[in-house]
Amino acid sequence: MDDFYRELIVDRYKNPQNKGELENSNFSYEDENPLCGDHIRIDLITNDQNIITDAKFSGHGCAISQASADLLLEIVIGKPLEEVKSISKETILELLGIELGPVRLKCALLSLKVLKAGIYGVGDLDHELKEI
Amino acid sequence: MDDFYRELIVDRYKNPQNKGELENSNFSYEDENPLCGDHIRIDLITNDQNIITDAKFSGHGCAISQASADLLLEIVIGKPLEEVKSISKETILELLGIELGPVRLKCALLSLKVLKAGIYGVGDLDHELKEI
Amino acid sequence: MLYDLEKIRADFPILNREIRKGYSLAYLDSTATAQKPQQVINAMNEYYQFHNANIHRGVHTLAEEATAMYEDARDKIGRFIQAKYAREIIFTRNTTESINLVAKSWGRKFLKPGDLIILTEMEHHSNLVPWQMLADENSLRLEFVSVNEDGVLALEVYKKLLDLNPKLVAFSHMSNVLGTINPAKEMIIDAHKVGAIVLVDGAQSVPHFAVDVQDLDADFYAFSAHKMVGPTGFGVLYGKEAILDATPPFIGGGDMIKKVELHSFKPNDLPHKFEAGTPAIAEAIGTAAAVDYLQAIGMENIARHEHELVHYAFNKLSSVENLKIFGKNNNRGGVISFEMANVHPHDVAQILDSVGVAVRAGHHCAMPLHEKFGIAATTRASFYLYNTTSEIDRLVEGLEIVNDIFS
Amino acid sequence: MLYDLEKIRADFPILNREIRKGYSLAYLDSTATAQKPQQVINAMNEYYQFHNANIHRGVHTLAEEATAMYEDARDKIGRFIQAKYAREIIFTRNTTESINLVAKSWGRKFLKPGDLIILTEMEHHSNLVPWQMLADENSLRLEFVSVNEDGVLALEVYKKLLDLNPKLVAFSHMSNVLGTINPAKEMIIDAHKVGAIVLVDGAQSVPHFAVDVQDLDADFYAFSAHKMVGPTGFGVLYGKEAILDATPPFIGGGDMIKKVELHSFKPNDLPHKFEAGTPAIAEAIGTAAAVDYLQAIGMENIARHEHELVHYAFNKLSSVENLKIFGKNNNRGGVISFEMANVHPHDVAQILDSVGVAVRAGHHCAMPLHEKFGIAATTRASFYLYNTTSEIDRLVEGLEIVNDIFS
Ligand SMILES: Cc1ncc(COP(=O)(O)O)c(C=O)c1O
Ligand SMILES: Cc1ncc(COP(=O)(O)O)c(C=O)c1O
Repeated sequence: MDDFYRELIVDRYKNPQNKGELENSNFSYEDENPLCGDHIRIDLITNDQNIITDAKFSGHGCAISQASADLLLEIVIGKPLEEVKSISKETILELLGIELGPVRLKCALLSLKVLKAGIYGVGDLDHELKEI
Repeated sequence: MDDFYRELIVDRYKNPQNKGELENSNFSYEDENPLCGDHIRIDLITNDQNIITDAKFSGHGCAISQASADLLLEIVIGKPLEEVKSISKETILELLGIELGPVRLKCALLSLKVLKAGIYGVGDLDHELKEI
Repeated sequence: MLYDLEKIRADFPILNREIRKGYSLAYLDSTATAQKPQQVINAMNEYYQFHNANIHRGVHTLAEEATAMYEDARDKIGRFIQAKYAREIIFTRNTTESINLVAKSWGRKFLKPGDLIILTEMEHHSNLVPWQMLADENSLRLEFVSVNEDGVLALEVYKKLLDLNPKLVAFSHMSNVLGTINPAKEMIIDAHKVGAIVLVDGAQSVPHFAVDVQDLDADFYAFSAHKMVGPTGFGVLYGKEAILDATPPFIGGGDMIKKVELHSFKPNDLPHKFEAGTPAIAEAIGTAAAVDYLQAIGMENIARHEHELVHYAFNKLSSVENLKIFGKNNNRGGVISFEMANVHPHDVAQILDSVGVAVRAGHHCAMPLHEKFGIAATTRASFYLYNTTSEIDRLVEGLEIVNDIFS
Repeated sequence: MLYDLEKIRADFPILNREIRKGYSLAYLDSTATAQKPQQVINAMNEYYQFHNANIHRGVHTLAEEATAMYEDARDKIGRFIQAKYAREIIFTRNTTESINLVAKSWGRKFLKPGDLIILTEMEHHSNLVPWQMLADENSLRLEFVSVNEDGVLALEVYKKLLDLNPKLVAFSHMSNVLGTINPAKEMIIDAHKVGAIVLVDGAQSVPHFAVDVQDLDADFYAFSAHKMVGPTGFGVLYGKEAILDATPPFIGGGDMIKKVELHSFKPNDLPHKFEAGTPAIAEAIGTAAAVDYLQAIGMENIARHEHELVHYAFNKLSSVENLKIFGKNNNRGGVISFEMANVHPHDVAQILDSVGVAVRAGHHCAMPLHEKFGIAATTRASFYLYNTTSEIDRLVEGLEIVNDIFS
């Protein structure tokens, strides 16, 4: 079989490093993938300078969606909120190290969608992804 | 060209023998072909024994619908009302002496439909024609 | 051997495809959509290449031919489900539109505030959402026949609900998740006793076993061509003539009218009353070819073949660790949904795909059923006339790999 | 030469057909439906033979491929009419369903008793009946822009009607009877000044000249694939994002939902919110191939070719006795409707058919327009990218035969 289930993904799925909930979060967003019912919530803590000091995700989903949430939070912690804008589809795919078709892409991007929708308002990511 | 426009049809269209209206008709029915807006009305006079003693058609339509109305009335005059039931699609096609596809068939059968619907009630002919 | 499986498989070009390097396609997703034999594809090509024209309103040769082909398709499809009249067969886009047509034209006219609709917990969203929309609009009540642990309808609950005098009962003939074949005929007899109209969602039945709408005495029956080796974009609504006659039109426009003035129109006769605009002509012709194809094999043979496959699969799957099947009842079609402990169905499906096995993962448009069983998604393998036992062996091998990766 | 006409004609298998003994097909009925090039047929065959699967909900290779093909089609079709976002493109069965979708979801929500809709006297039934149904249901008023003797809209009447503050203006970009191309951009500017929403029926425009919905600033734009060398069973509704977002769903069922519980559902995002059930997947792919085909020739070239044909035809037809053309205006597409004194259009069409010339006869789904001109039916010849001047010569020869037979 191909290397679809890279060790990294299965590993992150089984042993996520940023899974959980944050009691005293400043922001908390959630959404689901209507195709499979997968659900992700992200809690964020930011400081005075709008820098993300902690982040956790919760919910349920496939290895791809869970691993990409885990990897995404790893790179946003320590960054200013503003910089989340520059995280793209490609960033996530690089983190995962695999190629994905349009259906699985939705799994991989669910956490990014939740994060951006929460910070910038619903719909923004959709625009970026689907604009002609 | 083929013999589609048999002389009979063009002749009956130009010089119909049963076109007109009957003032003192016992029955008068009308309907239209929704596909082309053609309209036919048939007036009938019957006697005590329910025999059709006179019949006329009016309205507008193509050569096929006008000629078949004209030919149809020719064969019903002098017949008992009951016998109209036995007039079929095939009778009309024989009168016309041509073959027709499903669209033109509607033109050819409009007068028969009007006649039967008037005598036996709407829908009856439809059943006969389209039953599986 | 019920029929020559290898000969049948040769009719389906896609089954020869090397879908993943070194792996041919094992297509176990026919419940979502069936593959198409070359005969069906050819019928549509022939229409486009030699007879294409708009129908009903033309008198030229092509228009006459296309009209005859389209209406012959209606006859053939009507006969296939044993309808009494061709005009009881309404062409739609899919099962979903068929059901919506009933909800939005018959339902909006005949269902009044407070009226009750009975559905079941195993319905596909297509036989759920239209009634929710209608209930919302007309203040109707919805009640649901529950599903037992073994995936079978609780008929005693159904009988109790009937005592509440429903105006409409709507249920699927066969579940697309559990594979359960519901006792439609008995359920319809009971519903008619209390005066309810019955709509049957036949999306999973018409493709897989012989259906006789007159014997069932269904008032409405809905199905899709794409699940019965026919084209996409084509569905059917069967309705009893008297009921369809009393139902107002749905979509308005060309062809569904007898006469139009600026401020009013007079609807056309059945079936045209419900078919506005240029219809799916090639698709009607393709569906007629699909009916020919299925009938040449024989619906009884297809049903038996699937029955054999599903039992073979049950047997084989019982040896796979961490696997739990939903709805292990016996009166079923060729559909098996299952869970693998600690592995998400998407991951199961993806790993199976990497060895060429196509299955579906998700809620299969039956969220409430999954909710009821406390799971978000399942993996589903489904069988059709072209599937083989060796494809089921490959499924099982793939599931062993899943266990390896996630253990 | 705008393009190599013989090469183009070779793409359309049907044009080689001997339709009547000794006569090849002269297809002058593209306004009813266009013929299909082999490229479009092949695109659908390829989908069925190698990629067929249900979309959006599957993770196996075929499902991923089919989903990508389907959504790429949306992109391509969106770009073809210059939509801003792919999600503003809703797939339907045909123009008729597109218009009904607007009437039954946007219209039912936003139009209140007493509200005014402006239509025109030249509308196709598809842009008439849906509004009549809605007017009836929601007690709306309908007013009509009249058509002048030369087949052109009376714009001074339109301006007066706008003073009455309509909520919606709906008109066809090009008439399927008169060939008139309406000044859509100016009409939309005027309508927007009084705050009306504008729907354009583009069934005859999108196939025949370049359409830019953003430049037009249309709020809704509807068209059919089968008239633009694409498959049957496929139509498009363009709508501005903000308006579509505010519009409630139409058909309910699978795929148009985000979440379903037994008693309620949450609709999906655009465009899926409006596409319930398994869509016309092969047809979307075929339509994308049709767009490729048209764009390779160039919409400007197609428009100019038709312009040349229609002027050639005008010239030739002026020599035919007893013939009267409707709407001899200049800003027109390749459609000519006419009357032959004392001969019914059905008979004209039938005699033309006997020499292989396919034209349409009837009211062309525009009864009120015919009523206005005091005739039940006309004969219509229409031209598309594959037609030739020699086909027009054959039309004229056929009309001479008509005169002979009925003189
Ligand atoms: C102007 C116009 N509008 C609407 C339609 C309806 O198109 P369809 O039958 O594809 O829905 C047509 C085609 O007949 C048309 O010419
Ligand atoms: C039981 C059942 N009902 C309805 C549907 C909907 O069919 P379609 O998507 O063709 O409208 C399906 C198929 O997904 C089904 O399995």
